[in-house]
Amino acid sequence: MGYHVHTPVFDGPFDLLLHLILREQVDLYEVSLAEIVDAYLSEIERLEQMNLEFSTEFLLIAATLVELKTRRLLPDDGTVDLDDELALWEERDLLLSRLVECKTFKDAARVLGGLSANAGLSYPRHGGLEERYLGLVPDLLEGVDASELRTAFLRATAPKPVPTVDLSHLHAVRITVADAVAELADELPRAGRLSFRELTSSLVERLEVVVRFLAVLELFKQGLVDIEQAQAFGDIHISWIGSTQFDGDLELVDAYDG
Amino acid sequence: MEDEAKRAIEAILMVTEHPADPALLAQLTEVSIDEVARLVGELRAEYEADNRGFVIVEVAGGYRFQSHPDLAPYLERYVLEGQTARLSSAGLETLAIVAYKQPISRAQVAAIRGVNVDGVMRTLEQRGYIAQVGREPGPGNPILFGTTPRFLEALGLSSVDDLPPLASFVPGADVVEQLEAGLRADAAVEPEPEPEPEPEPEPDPDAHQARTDPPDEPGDQ
Amino acid sequence: MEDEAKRAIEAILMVTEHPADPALLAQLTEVSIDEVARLVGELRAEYEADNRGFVIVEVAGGYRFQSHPDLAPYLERYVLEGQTARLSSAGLETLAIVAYKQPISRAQVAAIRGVNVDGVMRTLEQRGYIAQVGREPGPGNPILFGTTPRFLEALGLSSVDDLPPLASFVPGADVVEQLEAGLRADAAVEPEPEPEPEPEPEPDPDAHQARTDPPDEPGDQ
Repeated sequence: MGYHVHTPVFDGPFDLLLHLILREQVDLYEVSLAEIVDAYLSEIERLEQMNLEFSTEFLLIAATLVELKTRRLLPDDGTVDLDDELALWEERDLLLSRLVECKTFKDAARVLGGLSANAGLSYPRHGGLEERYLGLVPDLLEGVDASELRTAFLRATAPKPVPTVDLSHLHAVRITVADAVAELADELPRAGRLSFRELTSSLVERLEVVVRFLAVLELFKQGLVDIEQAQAFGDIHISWIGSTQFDGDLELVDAYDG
Repeated sequence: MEDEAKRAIEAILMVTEHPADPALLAQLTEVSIDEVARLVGELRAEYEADNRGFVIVEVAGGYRFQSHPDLAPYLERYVLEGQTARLSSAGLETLAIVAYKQPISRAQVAAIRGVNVDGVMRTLEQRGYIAQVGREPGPGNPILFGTTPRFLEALGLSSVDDLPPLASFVPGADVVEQLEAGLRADAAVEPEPEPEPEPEPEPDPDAHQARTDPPDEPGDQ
Repeated sequence: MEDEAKRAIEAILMVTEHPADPALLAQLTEVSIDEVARLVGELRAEYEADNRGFVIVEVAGGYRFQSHPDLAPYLERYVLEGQTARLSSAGLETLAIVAYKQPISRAQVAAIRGVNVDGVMRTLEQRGYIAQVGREPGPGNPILFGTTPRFLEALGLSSVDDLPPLASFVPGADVVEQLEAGLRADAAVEPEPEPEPEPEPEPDPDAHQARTDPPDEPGDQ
């Protein structure tokens, strides 16, 4: 399935998803994240400067896609817990309703923009009293003295409360990939060979599993572990092939927890 | 005397700084509010028949004079100062959410947009399009925002009730189905039971009429 | 095209806040100054024939719309019944900023207040408390505002220097330095200093020039 990212359309947190699903009609799970990232980077280069909002929204989209894709990549032998399955559909429904809501407001915004453009063609009269009536106007400063003016000035110039960034809508990241790499680097040399299932058996949160999976990939990238999977959907086995002492560079671990 | 009231309305609209409340015009000219509306209607018709360079419009709940839209090119050259920069699409989307969901907190807007909206909200507040209208009773007492008369003026609307109904923008069943199909794509690969499809939202026949035709609308193919 | 120029003149006069210079009207509508005068004459005759409630007058070397003199009773009622008789707190704050920071542009006032101030500034100007006092040399040459004799009169002050000093609350860096130096000097001589230099008021004519305008100048459309 042909897939092209026309990056100037990254215009909202769900735009990419909307495009993927509506225009390109691709299977979300066949989307190559690498291609998206490449297109994104070349767009950044073209813009020659970082646009924070653009980047933030991109990262959010990418994170959403990673989360969805990871679910597919997680070990699955067909005996999925019914509760998990329901939770997955619930999440998907939630995502769907957000996509619909997002699209609704996008279209509404477009119409409001049109209204505003039309209204902008006319310029309002603000009039104001003619001099001959000014004498009739009650003095607005009646009863105001100079000290009140001073108070008003101090009130107006008082430092405003610093706006805080609201992160409540983001996932709370409990563990970083770097932490997980360090944990695995401690555990694997002692255990020798473990299945991913065993590695993650103690974990409760899906996000923690995802983080640990990324950590395994990171160790693989650094040539410290070997990964084998005997059959599709079968267990993934991880073997430590590095020296007994972890000599990988934690500094090289990308910060996924942005 | 009808003619006198009509002329008085013209005269008062000449000096008002903000859109003039019909009730005030009625009080000053000693006719009913309905009569004010009728007289303004007559004035509008006369200006149009005479091909005048100005019009009377009803915005933000009042009447005001403004230049005829087709003379915008002359006014653009004249009114250099105080022109408002156009809103970004992020700004417009945020404004649309506040307009339709007001009163609404920053966190609620962020939840819909899926990103932090602090900067955009601050810009909209500085431009005077939205304002703090109260506080939510819940924990933390978040500030609630709503649109301002200035927003109505900017869009040429008399009240928020004149906004096109939000229901007309809800994507049609076809679009929702496509969205869902995209999310469900893995179901085809995995040996999972096909779940019953989402009930589609009411297919609104007006939905497509109401929507302006954007250059790259992803929804319609 | 004659009709177009005439309509454009009507539109510009409808929007202008100050009497419009015939030369500027001529330039904008691309006709001669004589032609502008002739067209304005036609408009006046039409308004009179139609018994409109407004007229075009020539004041201060320019044209503007105003209410028809024979409707004065309605305008007087409007002034007495339809106007707010007290300055809002937003109005007072804006006036205070202009008073202490003059000369200052609209954008600079808006930057301090954090919201659009066009409407408030217009009211203050029309009520004769502030006036245009010049133009900033920078890009766009924004208009600079200052307070008027009427303002001083209303507050019972003989000059802006009589405004209560702000500095006891916000000493400038130079004042603090002086104070410190004084303390140190005194400490060297005797251990009980009593430095109470009256800090000078903050308004500093250079401060305004130095400040840059906010990135997007809020304003009317």
